[in-house]
Amino acid sequence: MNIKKFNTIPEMLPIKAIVKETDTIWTFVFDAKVDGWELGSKPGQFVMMWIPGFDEKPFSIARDDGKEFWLTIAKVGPATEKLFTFKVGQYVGIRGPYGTSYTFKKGDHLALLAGGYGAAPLYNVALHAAKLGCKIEFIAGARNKDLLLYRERVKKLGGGKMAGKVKYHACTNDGSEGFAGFNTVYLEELLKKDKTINKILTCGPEVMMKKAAELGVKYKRESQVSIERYMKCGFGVCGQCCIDDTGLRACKDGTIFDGKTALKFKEFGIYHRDSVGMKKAW
Amino acid sequence: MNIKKFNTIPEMLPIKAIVKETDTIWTFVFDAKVDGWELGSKPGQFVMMWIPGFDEKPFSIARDDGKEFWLTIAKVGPATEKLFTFKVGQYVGIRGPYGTSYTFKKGDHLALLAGGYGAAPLYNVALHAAKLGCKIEFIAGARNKDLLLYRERVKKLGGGKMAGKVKYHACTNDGSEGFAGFNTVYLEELLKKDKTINKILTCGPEVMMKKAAELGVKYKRESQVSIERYMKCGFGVCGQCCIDDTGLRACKDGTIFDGKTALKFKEFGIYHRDSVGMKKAW
Amino acid sequence: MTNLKVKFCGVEFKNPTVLASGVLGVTAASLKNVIRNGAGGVTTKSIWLNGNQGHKNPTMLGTEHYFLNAVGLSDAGIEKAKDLFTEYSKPKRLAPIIASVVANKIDEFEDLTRAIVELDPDVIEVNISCPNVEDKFGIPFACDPMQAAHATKIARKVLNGLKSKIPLIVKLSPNTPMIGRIAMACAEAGADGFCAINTVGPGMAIDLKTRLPILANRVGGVSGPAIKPIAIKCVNDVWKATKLPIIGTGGVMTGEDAIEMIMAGATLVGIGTMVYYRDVSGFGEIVKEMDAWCKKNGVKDLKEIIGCIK
Amino acid sequence: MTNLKVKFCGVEFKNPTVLASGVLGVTAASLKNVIRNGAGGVTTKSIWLNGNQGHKNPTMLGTEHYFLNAVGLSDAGIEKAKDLFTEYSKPKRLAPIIASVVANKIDEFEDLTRAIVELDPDVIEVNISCPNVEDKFGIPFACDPMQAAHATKIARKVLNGLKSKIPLIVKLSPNTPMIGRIAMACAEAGADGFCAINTVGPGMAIDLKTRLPILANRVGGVSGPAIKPIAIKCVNDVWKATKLPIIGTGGVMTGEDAIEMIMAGATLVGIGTMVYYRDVSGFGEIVKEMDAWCKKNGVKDLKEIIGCIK
Ligand SMILES: Cc1cc2nc3c(=O)[nH]c(=O)nc-3n(C[C@H](O)[C@H](O)[C@H](O)COP(=O)(O)OP(=O)(O)OC[C@H]3O[C@@H](n4cnc5c(N)ncnc54)[C@H](O)[C@@H]3O)c2cc1C
Ligand SMILES: Cc1cc2nc3c(=O)[nH]c(=O)nc-3n(C[C@H](O)[C@H](O)[C@H](O)COP(=O)(O)OP(=O)(O)OC[C@H]3O[C@@H](n4cnc5c(N)ncnc54)[C@H](O)[C@@H]3O)c2cc1C
Ligand SMILES: Cc1cc2nc3c(=O)[nH]c(=O)nc-3n(C[C@H](O)[C@H](O)[C@H](O)COP(=O)(O)O)c2cc1C
Ligand SMILES: Cc1cc2nc3c(=O)[nH]c(=O)nc-3n(C[C@H](O)[C@H](O)[C@H](O)COP(=O)(O)O)c2cc1C
Ligand code: FES
Ligand code: FES
Repeated sequence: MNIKKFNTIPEMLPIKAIVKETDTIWTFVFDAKVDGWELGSKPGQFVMMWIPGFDEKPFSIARDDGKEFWLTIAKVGPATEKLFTFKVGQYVGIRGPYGTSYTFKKGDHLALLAGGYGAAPLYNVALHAAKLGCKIEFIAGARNKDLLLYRERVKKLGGGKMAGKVKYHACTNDGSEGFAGFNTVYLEELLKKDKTINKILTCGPEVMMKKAAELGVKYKRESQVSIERYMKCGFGVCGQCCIDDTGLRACKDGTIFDGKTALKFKEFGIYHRDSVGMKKAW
Repeated sequence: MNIKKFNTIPEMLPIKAIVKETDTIWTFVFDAKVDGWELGSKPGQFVMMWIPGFDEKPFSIARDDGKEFWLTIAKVGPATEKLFTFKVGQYVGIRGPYGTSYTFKKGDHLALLAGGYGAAPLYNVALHAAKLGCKIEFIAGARNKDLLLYRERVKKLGGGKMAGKVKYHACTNDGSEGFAGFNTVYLEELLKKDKTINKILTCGPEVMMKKAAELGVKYKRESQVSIERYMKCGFGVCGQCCIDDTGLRACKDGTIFDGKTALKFKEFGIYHRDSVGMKKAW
Repeated sequence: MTNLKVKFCGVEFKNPTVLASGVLGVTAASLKNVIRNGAGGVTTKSIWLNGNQGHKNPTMLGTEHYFLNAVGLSDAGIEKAKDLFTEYSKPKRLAPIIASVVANKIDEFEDLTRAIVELDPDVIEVNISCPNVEDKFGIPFACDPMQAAHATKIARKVLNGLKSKIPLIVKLSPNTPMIGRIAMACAEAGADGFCAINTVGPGMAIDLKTRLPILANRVGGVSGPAIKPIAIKCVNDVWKATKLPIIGTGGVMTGEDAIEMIMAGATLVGIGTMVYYRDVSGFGEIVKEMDAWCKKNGVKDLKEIIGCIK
Repeated sequence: MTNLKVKFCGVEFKNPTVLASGVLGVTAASLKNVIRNGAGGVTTKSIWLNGNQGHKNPTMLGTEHYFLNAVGLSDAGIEKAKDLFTEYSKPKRLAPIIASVVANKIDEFEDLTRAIVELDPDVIEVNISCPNVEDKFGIPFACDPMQAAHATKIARKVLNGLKSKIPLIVKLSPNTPMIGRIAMACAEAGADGFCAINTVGPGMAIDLKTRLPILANRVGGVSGPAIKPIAIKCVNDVWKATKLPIIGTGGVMTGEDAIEMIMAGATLVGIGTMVYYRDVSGFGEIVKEMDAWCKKNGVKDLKEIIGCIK
């Protein structure tokens, strides 16, 4: 019996640095390895972050290089507002990593389709896939240029040794940078043009991911989506995050699902549930 | 953390065979290895035997060859009387092994001084020491010939390859076999005669063991004694078996102690305690 | 294959394992998934008449020894429950479903029972024993024979009035020195059986760094391996006191644990926190382990060993 | 080195670890050995006026999660206790000794307290809460505020009558939903402090082969890692209810557990079952672990953190 496996008491970590991506989106940096504890995550996994004395919420891992890990967080409500009052050096509790991960291997040509803060976990994918020498099309979508998260970091990945292998494609609704329009439209064009793209890995609004999974089917490419649901435990016990009609748990059987599997989920792209289990349309 | 180590729930074992040594002393035979459980004892250790629904008592291991283990038990009171109604195939609970063990090594010339059922655990010593090629003087004491336990088994150890290396010396109070008199008197003679005997390992009445330890000091030989006390837990928690003045536990810090150490124990050979902790003279 | 089928208050279960209330019990799809993984039956998360927000996170934590939870009985109320039962019964029920019901005023059990009967659960389980709602009712209902009996009587009356044959069971708390007496009082008040036990304690875990209790609710009920001996003892007390059928619940992690629970007096075996330690596939594995034990020990029908300890 | 010295009801302990009653507490030599291994103080096995046989074996069993015991408070009575105190005090006491006393009729506490005062213990601990003696007094004394207060009052009266300054503490049971209320009642009746908690449950473990409870007494109190969260919660309840000094006891295995207990409200930390998991040398190790934690976290004196949780 692996005892550590059964310890889900938050590991208290001081915030090492805070990087302000925008006014309302900050990246919190932590050591990935401290005395007797190591995050050891795979791309696509998430952690539960305890904001001591206040609440505890799930956040995707935006980078884990074994030394540091990052969480890129949007201020959207009470818990994140509280977190945004925290300073470097203050402690939060981290447990995890939880959930399944994106899978990719040497030789893959990946389309990473990011919407909103989905760019963060996909950056983590790009980071690890680039190390394997994968070719990467990073297709980011946002309302406007200022909301294109992780643009510079992804572009930097494409420098040096990886020159030409990691490409950043911006898509903005208002055309303020790159392609003007939905990134799914752009993705379809790319899939048509470039038959070597073999996997679509996507994270972002569910309607976008659903479209991406459908494109995967249409153009016969594998796709992987990240299904986020209201979570309490994060480790598959409470049943809060179960997906209709399969009853699979977003937190443990997901969040990363094969796109084809996800398309069979009755609620995928249609509804989710709140903290008491009531259905809510996306 | 070794989880098995913390499991002290009795292992239920069927009695494999019963060998009647005398009317009131029987040897109970068990498999030493069953599905998921193994005794794995060292000579001198003991087990707690649960007589289901009745009581649970400590008994020394008379043989453990990795396949079988034996307990040689005298019928002396309620628990042992109950046990003597058990038939082959009936289950008892065994936990252990507990306690320290006799130590000996290749090249040793051992005097094994046995009184009463002390012959049983010392037979186990002889068995293992013979495998190492030790020279062994097995000095058994009893009131009369019929009470000389393990005589034949010890003699058998001295046959074949070990011819001449394992010697059995009987001592009886009534002279019905071997030396007429206390085995400690016989031991002293032997120690005087044979300077190659380097260790005295003894088990039996405490007054006998005390004498043996004193002989060890007198003739400058190492001695090891087995101090038995009233036991409840057997694993060092309840404090029932603690020895004055050190507070060492017979069940965990012993039962096997260096003779010199034991001679410093205020109560050694003088008193012990009953089940509620009252002192009783030996 | 041993006969692992059991009848509990007249309801047949294909095997004695039942998902305990509050674990994987939010949606019908989740309950069905538990059945597909091998459980003989399921219990809903406790249902309120009008819903209840529950506590903030952290609501749960685990160590190798125990699990603490203070979910706080979050639930959306009877309308969501209707939806759940409809979905669960489509196209037909794969296994019996037990409706766990909860209220914070005893009288509320009247309307709640009435509403629940319409959903036609196979069994109704009155949860009088959640330690998370401590002062409101955790103590009074569950640890006072009078109050426990009162809650039972209200539900019984509604069922009788509606001529409903749905079995009524009461979920008991271990946090009283007289669980046997409480069970007897409930039996007299009309309980057909029991579920025992709910979580133990509650307990508290403190974060040394921030000097704060980790659970947002400060305290939470203890479940998992730590509570098995307490559950076994309570089930045996309730069995001896009433001889009514029991869903023996608390700390069951293996097939042998389940057998032990049955020997103590359980007819069904409730399993919750096991999911934390073995995942949901553990249900099917436990059933296999029970079967293997029965074969090895010559038990042909589990009925032979219910409450068999001497 | 941090200042690990603590004063408990006016008695100074060189560190806050105290051997809990019933473990390694039969003889003076054993208690001294525990002190030599690093404990700051010791508690005797519970002492009866006239002795008590206790239960047959098996009286104890352990798993990686919990320990069950039903020793049944075996003891030879006050004469043996006299011998123990004489021996323990020779040539002088190495550390404070707490006399745990027990009776099965409340009135017996009068003669017992009188007899114990003569032995001059550093603290008297009235054990009203052993679950092994269930119907006789396990339930009434320990789980009923009136009875608990009554026992306290009897001992208080004797001490006052003898003008004794020996602190009087009461050992509380966790097997009640109102430990805070019971503590308050005892405080009003004259308790100077508390020891919390005694064992949880009791629990039962069944041998599947023979279909018998393993413990000869059928049931036994639960201790060890399993009960830590319950102990932490109870200590915090007692602390909030009375603000009197507490020996926080239950499931302490490490220095961090001890710190957690202190943060919950304990002044001293009682340690029993740890001996099963770490052996008697664990006392010294725990003290070192506490010291290391204090250094790392800038705690200069343990007083700073008693009951410090928000
Ligand atoms: C697997 C996963 C990964 C996530 N990764 C990120 C990330 O990297 N960055 C980021 O900014 N956000 C992420 N989120 C969303 C994040 O958890 C919520 O934004 C946060 O919980 C909001 O809490 P609040 O109190 O600030 O806002 P609230 O006002 O409480 O909620 C705002 C919205 O956040 C969502 N939400 C709230 N609580 C939860 C919860 N317990 N579980 C899931 N969703 C919740 C709901 O959709 C809600 O409508 C992720 C969510 C999940 C499930
Ligand atoms: C380490 C150890 C090894 C032992 N090995 C053997 C052995 O190999 N063969 C053998 O026949 N006997 C052995 N004994 C003694 C054996 O435990 C007792 O004979 C047995 O417990 C008697 O129980 P009873 O109910 O039959 O008799 P009782 O009438 O209860 O007791 C008879 C005598 O046995 C001793 N005794 C009783 N209970 C205990 C106890 N719990 N712990 C220790 N001594 C007890 C006492 O001296 C008592 O006076 C050993 C004892 C110890 C401590
Ligand atoms: C996360 C969680 C939530 C629970 N919620 C409920 C609940 O809503 N209603 C209820 O009666 N019991 C609830 N319980 C108690 C369980 O049903 C069960 O009685 C208890 O956990 C002991 O069993 P176990 O050790 O198998 O988990 C909950 C337990 C857990 C772990
Ligand atoms: C073997 C054993 C014997 C005990 N005997 C007593 C006793 O005589 N009197 C008493 O007040 N508590 C007794 N206890 C309870 C302990 O003092 C302590 O309160 C309890 O075990 C919880 O602490 P722990 O987890 O550190 O053991 C006993 C506990 C054990 C394990
Ligand atoms: S969040 Fe609890 S099961 Fe997924
Ligand atoms: S028998 Fe319990 S300590 Fe030795």
